[in-house]
Amino acid sequence: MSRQRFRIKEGGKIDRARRVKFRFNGWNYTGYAGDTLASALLANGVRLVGRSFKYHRPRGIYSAGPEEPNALVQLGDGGQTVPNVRATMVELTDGLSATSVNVWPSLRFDLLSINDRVSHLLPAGFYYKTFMSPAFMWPTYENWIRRSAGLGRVPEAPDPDRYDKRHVHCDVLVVGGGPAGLMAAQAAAQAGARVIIADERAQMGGQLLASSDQIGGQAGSDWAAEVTSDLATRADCEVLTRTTAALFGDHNFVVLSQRVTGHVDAPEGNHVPRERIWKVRARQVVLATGATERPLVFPDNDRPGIMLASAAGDYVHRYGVRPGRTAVVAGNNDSIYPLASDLRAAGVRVVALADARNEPSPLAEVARADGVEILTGHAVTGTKGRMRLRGVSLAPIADDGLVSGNSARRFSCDLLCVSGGFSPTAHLLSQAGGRLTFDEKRGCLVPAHIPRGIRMAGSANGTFELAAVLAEGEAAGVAAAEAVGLTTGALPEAVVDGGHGPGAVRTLWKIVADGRKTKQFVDLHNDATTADIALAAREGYRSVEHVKRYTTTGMGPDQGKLGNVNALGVLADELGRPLNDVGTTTFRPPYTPVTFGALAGRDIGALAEPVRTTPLHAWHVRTGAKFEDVGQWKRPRYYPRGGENMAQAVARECRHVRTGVGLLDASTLGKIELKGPDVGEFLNRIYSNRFDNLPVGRCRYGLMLGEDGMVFDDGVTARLAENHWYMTTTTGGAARVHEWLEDWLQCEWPDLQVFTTSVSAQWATVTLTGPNARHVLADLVEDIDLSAEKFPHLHVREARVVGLPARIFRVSFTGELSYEINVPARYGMALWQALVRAGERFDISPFGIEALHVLRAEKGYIVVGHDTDATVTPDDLGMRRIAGDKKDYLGRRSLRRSDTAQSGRRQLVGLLPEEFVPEGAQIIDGKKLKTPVPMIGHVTSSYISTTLERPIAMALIEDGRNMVGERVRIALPFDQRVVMAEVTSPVFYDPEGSRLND
Amino acid sequence: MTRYSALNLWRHSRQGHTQWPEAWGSPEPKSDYDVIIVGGGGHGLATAHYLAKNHGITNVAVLEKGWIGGGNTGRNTTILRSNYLWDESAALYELSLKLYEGLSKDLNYNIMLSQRGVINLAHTEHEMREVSRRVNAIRLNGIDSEILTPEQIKEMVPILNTGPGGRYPVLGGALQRRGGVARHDAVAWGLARAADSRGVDIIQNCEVTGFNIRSGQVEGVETTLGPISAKKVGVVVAGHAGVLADLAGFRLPIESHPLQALVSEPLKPFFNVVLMSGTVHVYLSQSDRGELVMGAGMDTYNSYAQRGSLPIIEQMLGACLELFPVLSRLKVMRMWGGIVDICPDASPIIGKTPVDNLFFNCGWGTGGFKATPGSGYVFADTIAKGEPHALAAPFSLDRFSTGALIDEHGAAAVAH
Amino acid sequence: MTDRSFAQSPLAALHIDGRVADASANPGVRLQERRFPDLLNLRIAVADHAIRQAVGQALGGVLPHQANTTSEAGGVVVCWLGPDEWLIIAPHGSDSLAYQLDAAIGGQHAALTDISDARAVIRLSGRHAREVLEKGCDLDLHAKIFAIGDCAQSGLAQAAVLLRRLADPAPDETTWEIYVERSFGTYLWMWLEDAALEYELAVEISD
Amino acid sequence: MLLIPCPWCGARAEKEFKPGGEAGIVRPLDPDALDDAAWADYLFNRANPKGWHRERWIHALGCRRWFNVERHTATHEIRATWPMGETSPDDVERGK
Ligand SMILES: Cc1cc2nc3c(=O)[nH]c(=O)nc-3n(C[C@H](O)[C@H](O)[C@H](O)COP(=O)(O)OP(=O)(O)OC[C@H]3O[C@@H](n4cnc5c(N)ncnc54)[C@H](O)[C@@H]3O)c2cc1C
Ligand SMILES: NC(=O)c1ccc[n+]([C@@H]2O[C@H](COP(=O)([O-])OP(=O)(O)OC[C@H]3O[C@@H](n4cnc5c(N)ncnc54)[C@H](O)[C@@H]3O)[C@@H](O)[C@H]2O)c1
Ligand SMILES: Cc1cc2nc3c(=O)[nH]c(=O)nc-3n(C[C@H](O)[C@H](O)[C@H](O)COP(=O)(O)O)c2cc1C
Ligand SMILES: [Zn+2]
Repeated sequence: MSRQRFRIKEGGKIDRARRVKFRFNGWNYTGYAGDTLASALLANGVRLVGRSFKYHRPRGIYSAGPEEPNALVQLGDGGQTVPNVRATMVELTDGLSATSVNVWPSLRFDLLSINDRVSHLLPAGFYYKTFMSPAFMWPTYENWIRRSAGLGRVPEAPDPDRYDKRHVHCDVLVVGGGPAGLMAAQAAAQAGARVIIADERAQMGGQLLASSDQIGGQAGSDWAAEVTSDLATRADCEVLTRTTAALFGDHNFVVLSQRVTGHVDAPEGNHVPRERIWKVRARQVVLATGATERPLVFPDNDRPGIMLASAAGDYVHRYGVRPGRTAVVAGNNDSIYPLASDLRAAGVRVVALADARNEPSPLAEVARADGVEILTGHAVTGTKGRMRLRGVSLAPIADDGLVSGNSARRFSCDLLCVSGGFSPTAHLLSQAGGRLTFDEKRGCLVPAHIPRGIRMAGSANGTFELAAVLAEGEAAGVAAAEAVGLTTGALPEAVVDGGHGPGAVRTLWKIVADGRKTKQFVDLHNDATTADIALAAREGYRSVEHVKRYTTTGMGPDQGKLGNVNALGVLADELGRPLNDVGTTTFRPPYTPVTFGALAGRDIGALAEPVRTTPLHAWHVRTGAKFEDVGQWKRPRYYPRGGENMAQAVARECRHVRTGVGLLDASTLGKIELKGPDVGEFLNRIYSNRFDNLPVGRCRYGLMLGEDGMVFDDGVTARLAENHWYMTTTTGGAARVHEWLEDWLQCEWPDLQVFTTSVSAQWATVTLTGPNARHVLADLVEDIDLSAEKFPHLHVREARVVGLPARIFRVSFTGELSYEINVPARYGMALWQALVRAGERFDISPFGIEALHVLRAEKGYIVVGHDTDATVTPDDLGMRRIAGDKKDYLGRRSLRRSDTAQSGRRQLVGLLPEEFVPEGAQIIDGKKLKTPVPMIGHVTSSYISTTLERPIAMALIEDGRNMVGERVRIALPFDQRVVMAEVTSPVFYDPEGSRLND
Repeated sequence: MTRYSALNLWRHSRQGHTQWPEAWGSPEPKSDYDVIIVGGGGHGLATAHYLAKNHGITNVAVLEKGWIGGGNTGRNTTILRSNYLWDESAALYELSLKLYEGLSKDLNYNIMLSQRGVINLAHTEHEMREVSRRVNAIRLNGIDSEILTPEQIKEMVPILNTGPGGRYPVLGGALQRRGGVARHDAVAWGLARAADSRGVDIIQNCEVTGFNIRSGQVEGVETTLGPISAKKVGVVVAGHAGVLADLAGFRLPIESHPLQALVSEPLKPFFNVVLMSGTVHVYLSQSDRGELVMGAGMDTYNSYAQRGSLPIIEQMLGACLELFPVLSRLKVMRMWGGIVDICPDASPIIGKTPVDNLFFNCGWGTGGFKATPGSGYVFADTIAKGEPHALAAPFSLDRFSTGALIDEHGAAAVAH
Repeated sequence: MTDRSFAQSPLAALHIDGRVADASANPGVRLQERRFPDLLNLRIAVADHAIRQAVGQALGGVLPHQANTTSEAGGVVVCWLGPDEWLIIAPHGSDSLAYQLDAAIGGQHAALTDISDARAVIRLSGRHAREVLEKGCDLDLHAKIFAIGDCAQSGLAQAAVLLRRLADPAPDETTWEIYVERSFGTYLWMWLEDAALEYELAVEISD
Repeated sequence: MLLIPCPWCGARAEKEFKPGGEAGIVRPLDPDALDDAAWADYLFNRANPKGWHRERWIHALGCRRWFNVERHTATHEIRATWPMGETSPDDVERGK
C-alpha cells in the first residue's frame, strides 16, 4: 500500500480525516474522501492510466474535469460495472475498484500498441482505401477492426440500481456554480425568483476552487461556500451539485442529470435512485458554464505527465496533490504565471516557463522573482519518455509556428502544464440555437447570437477576469429576474484579489517541426493528428464536417471539448482561410454522456408501459387464464382446464358456445356516448352506412373509413333515445375513434349539435352466447321479455340483471344467440359471477379471444387489423352494401378513384384448405415455387374449426369473389410445397343467420 | 483516379501520405449542363454516378447546399435490408441491396458493408402474423428471409431479455441474413469520388433557390452561386422536397418530420446483428468503432430543425432497457436528428412532375439509406430516357390520384 | 341501487387495505383510494349561457368558467375540464343530483353522463406528495401556481389524469386527488407506490 | 420539448398535445365535383413549408380541444395560438 507520496501536507477541499481504500488495475491504494479517482491516483504517483483509442499509446491524466480524454476506466464489475468513466469525475469511495479500458493483456504491455508502430499505414480513413479485395476477406478484416476498437465492456447482469426523474419549473435556471453562476443565482433569488442552480462538480465554486484568488478578503472557495449555503436556505431556491445540464431543448427546456448516490455523503436508503434526471422548464436561463482550457498542439503532446495548466492548479488547490516533481509550464496566455507560482508553493520545482508570446507579460515578475526561468516566444517542440514524461524541448517559434533552427533547449521534467487559451463552454448555447464567432484578441469562440430567454455570464461569455466575471454574473441574474417581472437591489460589492484573465492570447494552432516520426495530437481521445487534418484537406474533405468525419476528430466520448477548437485552427491554417469561414461542427446533446438508465427512469420492468385490466381481471387470473397482450390490455386468450393445451382448450370453448353457452369478457371494447339532435346526421357522415333512420331501441353495425376510403374501424352503434346514442369501437381503436369524432366535430362541422363522451371504462361488458344463453339470462333478468319476438337480434334494452342496472344488446360476434350485457364497472364481477352460477346447469364456460376468433371466422366476420390492413375498402370486404353512394360520408370519394374503383382488387373470401395453413401464407398464381413466384393474395385468418371439424381460412385474393368454387395454391416456402384450397364464401357456418336470430 | 488498395496505401505511406490526390474536386459551376442533380446526398450522388456510368451522360452537376452527405445520408442508422412486403418495393430494395453487395468494388472505395443479419422482433400475436405474411411474400419473391423462434433469436442475441413476464415478450421474429449496415459517410464519399472521376461536377455550398421554367418546361436553376442552365433537372433533396416543389410551383404529398438517432460511448464488440423492434421503436446495431447506434421514433409535427423532442428518446431507451436490461449503465454520447420526408403510404416518389424535364426522387422517409444505389440507378435511367424505369414506374406521383398506393405502413411502423 | 357490498372499487384487485400494515412510522407520502364518489361528466356548448346558468343554479352556485379551477357548494365539487366540459364530483349516493341537473337542462342540447365507474380516484398527501407527482407530471405544481382548489388535466407517468389540489393537511404537506381511467388504476397506483418509496410510504384505509 | 400555449388551458408541455398537420384544409363540400387529382390534392398534398406554419394541434391530455398554432418549422418558435373557428391574431390585425 503506497503512501500518497504526492500529497501536499495541507490544503485542498478533501477530508483528511477520512481515508478511503481503492483498487486500480488490481493494486491497492488509499486516498481521502473528497478525492476523485484521478486526484487519488496522482497523489499515489500513478501516471500511466490508459491507452489511446487507435494507436494504444500510453496515456496519463490530462485534465481535472469532464473534458478528460485519456483517463477512462471501467468501474466495478458484474451488474454494477460501469464502462468508460472519467477518472477525473469519479468521487472516491471506499472499496472502489477500477481498471483501464482498451488494453490487452495489460496496461503496461499492450499488444495493440503495435498500431503505433505501423501508424504510417493507418492514416485517417485508411480503411476506406483498403481491405477491398479479396472481397470474401472483408468480414475477417472487419472483425479485427471491431475488436481493436471500442473501449469499455458491457455489464453482464441487469442494473441493480434505480433511476428517477423529476419535472420542475423555475423563473431562473443558472447552469454553472462558479463565481458568475453564484452571483447570478444570488441576484435572482434576492429578487424573489424561483431559482435553480446546477453544477456538474461535487462543490459549487468553479474555478475559485482551483486558484488562490480572493473575493471580499476571503478565499474564493470560502466565498463560494457562503453564497451556496445562503442560496440553499432560501425557500424557492434549489441548489444542485453533481448535476450536469446535459441538453438544452426547445422553449427553455433543460435536462439536468444528477448523480445522487455513489459519493461519500450520498443519501441513505435503498430506494434512493443512483441518478435523477431533472426536466426543467425555465422562464429564463443563465449559462455560466465557464471555459475549458485548450491544450497546445506540438510533437508528442500526449505523454503521461502532460496536463492542462488549470488542471494542475485544480489538483494543487482542490485536492492538495502535487501533479509532479519537476515541471515545465508552457502556454500562450497569462494564466501560466500564477500557476507557476502555485506549483512552486506546492513544492513542485518549476524549471522553465515557455510563453509563446513575444511580449513579456506583466504577471511575469512574480514568477521570475520566484526563480522560474521564463522563455518568451518559446513553445514546446518535442517531448521524451514513453510510459511517463521525462523531458521536453523548448524552442523559439516564428510567427507562422515554424521552429527556428536548432535552438531547442531540453529540460528534464515529469510534468508539463500546458495552456493554449480558454474556450468558452458554449455547448448549451449552441444547442439552444445560439451562434459563436472567433474573437482574435481573446483567441476563442465567443457567443455572437444569444436566443431570447438566455443570458451568458462569466467565462462562458468570454469574460475571464474575476472582477468582470462577478459583475457579469450579477447583471445576468438581475436581468433574468427583471425579465420575469421581478426587481432587485444591488448585491454588496465584492472586491477581488487576483483573478487575472489570460490577457492577449497568441493562437498557435500547431508547431511546424520537421521529422515525420512524431505525432501532434489534436484529438487525444480519438488519436486524430494534425497530419490527419492535413490529409483530409488535401484529399478534398474540406468542410469542417467532412474533416470531423474523415479524421474522427471530436467524435469520442469527450466530443471534442479539448480538441475541436484546435482542429478548427489547424484546418483554417491548412486551407488558408480565416477561422470564422471554417465554422464549427454542430454541438449536440448531451453535454457529457448520460446513462441510458437515467433517461429511461422508472419506465422499465413492470412499469415499462401501463398494463390495462378489466374489472374481471382478478377472476381470470384466479381461473388460470392465459393472457394475450392486445395493445396495453391483458385479455384472456383461453382458459385451460386440467392439462389442456391451447388447441384443446380453444376447441372445448368453441363447443361450449356452439352447443351450450359461453361467457366472454368484452369490457375492453371502446364505448362512446353521443348526445344531441344531430347525431344521426353526424353518424351518416362518419359511417359508410346510414344511421339517421335507426329507430330507438335498435342497433346497427357500421364501417368507418378514412378519407382515403380504407376501412379503419367497425362496431355497433345503438340508439338509446331520440337524441342519445351509444357507439362501440374495436379495443385498439377506442381512443383513435373518439379523437376522430371530435376532430370532425370541432374542426369541420362545429355546426352539428353533437356531444361525445367516452364511457369505455364506465361499463363492464359481458357477452353471454350460445343456444342456452336465453335460459341462463332468463333467471336473472327482471322487467323485460327475452323472447325473440320481444327482444330480437340487433335490439337494445335497459333492464335489471340480478338487480343491477344493465344495458343489454342483442348483437352477436359468434353467430349464436348472444347478449352483450353492460353493467357499471363496479358490478362487473357481481354480474359475471351470477352468470357463472346461473349457467352451471348448462355447463357454462368462459371463453377467451382465441375461441372468439375461431367462432367469428366460422361466421365470416372480419376483425379490422387482422383481416384488413390499411389497403382494404368496404367493397374488398364484400360490404359494398353498407358503403353505398346515396349519401356522402368520409372516404366515399376515394372509392371512386380509378385504381380503387377497378375490379379484380384483392377481395375477402373464405378458403377450405386441405390442411391447416399459417396466417400470412401467400396464395400464388401458377404451379411452380421457382422464384419470383407471382402472388395473388394472402391468408388473413386461419383456424381449425371445431364445428366444421376441418381447417378453414379467410383470405384476400385478387378478384377472389369471382373465384368461388375454384381451387387455389397456398405456398409454404419453408417446406417447399403448396397446399390446395377451395375458394368459398367467407361464411362457413349458418349462412342464413338463423342461430343468432333465434 | 488513383486506385485505392493496400499496396498504394503502403506506397503513399513512404511519402507521409502527402501525395494523395483529391477524392473529388471543387470546380466552379459551368453555365450549362445536360443534367443538374439537386441534392448531394447519397441518392443524388448515386444518380450522378449511374448517369455517367450507365448512360454515358457526364456533363452533369450535383448541386449541394451544404456539404455532400450532410443530410440524412450522414445521420441515419445505416440499416440495410430488402425484406419489403409489396412486390414493387421488394424489387426496388433488392436491386439496391444487390448493388450494395458490389459497391465497394464498383467504387473502389470500401463502404464497409457488413452483412451481419437484420432481425425484426415480434412482440404480439399480431406482429407474428405480420412477420409471417412478410417473410412468406419475400421468400416467394426470391429474397432471403427467415422466421426465427425466440430460442433462435436468443442464441444470436444473448443479451436479449426473452424471459417470462417481460413487458415486451419476444414471440419470434424475421431475419434477413444479407441485411446489415454500411458506413454512411463512405457511401456518399465513394459515390462522389466515382462520379467525379467520370467528369461529374460536384459543387458544394451551392443552394438551389429557384427554377427557371418556361412554358411548362424547366430550363435551369437559380442558385446562391448564380443561375445555371440545364436540359434536365433531377431533385433529390429528401426532407427539403416540399421546399423545392414549392419553388417549382406544385405541392407534394410529403411532410417533413424530425427522426432521431443516438450513439453510445464506444464499447468492445458485444452485439453482432442488427436488431429492430417496430412497435417499441428500438433499432440498434454496434458500429465498427464500437458505439451502439440506435434509432428512435419520429416526432409527429412538421420540422426542419434536425433535432427532435426528448420524450421520443426516453420512450425508446425505456423500451430498449426492457429488451436489453444489461445496457442500463451505458451512456448516450451524442444524439441528433434528421429531417425525413414522409409520404402517406411510406413509399418513395420517383419520376416525372407537372413540370417537363423536372424529375423528383423523394419520400424515402425513414428508410432510404438502404435504397441509395438502387434509387440512383433507376432515377438515372428515368432521367436519361425521360420515361420511368420499370422498377420506378409504380412509384410515380400520380398513384396518389389513382389510389394505387404502395402502402408499406403495415410492414413496419417506422421503416429504417 | 344494489347493495354496495356487490360493488368493487377500481383498485379492488390490489387489496389496498391489506397494504396498510406495512406503513412506515414517519411517512413522507400517504396514499389512499377514494372509493365510489359520484362522477358526472357535463357538456354544454360554449355559447350556451342559459343552460350554464340553469345548471349552475342546480349545483348551488356557478359552473367554474375559469380554466383549471373548481367550484364547490354543498359538498359537490365542479372541475373545469374544457370550455364546454366539466366534471361534477359528489359524495356517494347523490342520486338526486343527476335528476336535478337533468331537470335544469330540460331537454335542451347538453350531455350529462354518469362516469362514476369510469375513474379510479387516488388521494396522495404528505410532505413529499408534490415531489412524487413531479416525477411523472409536467405541470407546474408550485403552491403559488397550482393553488388549493385548482385542478388540471395532464399526464402522470403514462396515464392521462385529472389532478385536483385539496386543502393542505398540515403546514408542510399537500394533498391531491388523482382521477384516472379505471383500467389504468392499478398501473398508476403501482407507479405511485414505487415513486414514493424513497420518501417512505403509508397506505391508508380506503375512503 | 415544445411549450405550447393552449388557448384554453395556458402553456403546457408538448407531451400533452398531438399535432394534426396543416391548418385550414377544408373538406370539399361536394367531393363528387372534384376530379381525382383535385381530390388527391385535398387528401394528400401539403404545403410543408420551411418557416412559419399554420397547423392544428389537439390538447389531448388536457381540455381535448383542437386549436390552431402558428409555429416556425425551423426554429420551433410559436408565434400565436387561437381556437378553432376563430381568426388568427395576425389576420385580425391585418383586418382579414
Ligand atoms: C435518424 C435517421 C435514421 C435513419 N435510419 C435509416 C436506416 O437505418 N436505414 C435506411 O435505409 N434509412 C434510414 N434513414 C433514412 C435515410 O437516411 C434517408 O432516406 C436517405 O439517406 C436519404 O438520402 P438522400 O440522398 O435522398 O437525402 P439526403 O442525404 O438528405 O440528401 C439530400 C441533400 O439535399 C440537399 N439539399 C436540400 N435542399 C437543397 C437545395 N435547395 N439546394 C441544394 N441542395 C439541397 C441537402 O443539403 C442534402 O445534402 C434514416 C434517417 C434518419 C434521419
Ligand atoms: N487565469 C485565467 O486566465 C482564467 C481564464 C479563464 C477563467 N478564469 C477564472 O475562471 C472563473 C470563471 O468563472 P465562471 O463562473 O465563469 O466559470 P467557472 O469555470 O468558475 O464555473 C463554471 C462552472 O460551470 C460548471 N459547468 C459547466 N458546464 C456545466 C453543465 N453543462 N452542467 C453543469 N455544470 C456545468 C462547471 O463544473 C464549473 O463549476 C473565474 O474565477 C476566472 O477568473 C481564469
Ligand atoms: C452511423 C453513425 C455513427 C455515428 N457515430 C458517431 C460517433 O462515434 N461519435 C460521434 O461523435 N458521432 C457519431 N455520429 C453522429 C455524428 O457525429 C453526427 O451527429 C451526425 O452525423 C449528425 O450530424 P450533426 O450532428 O452534425 O448534425 C454517428 C452518426 C451515424 C449516422
Ligand atoms: Zn387545453
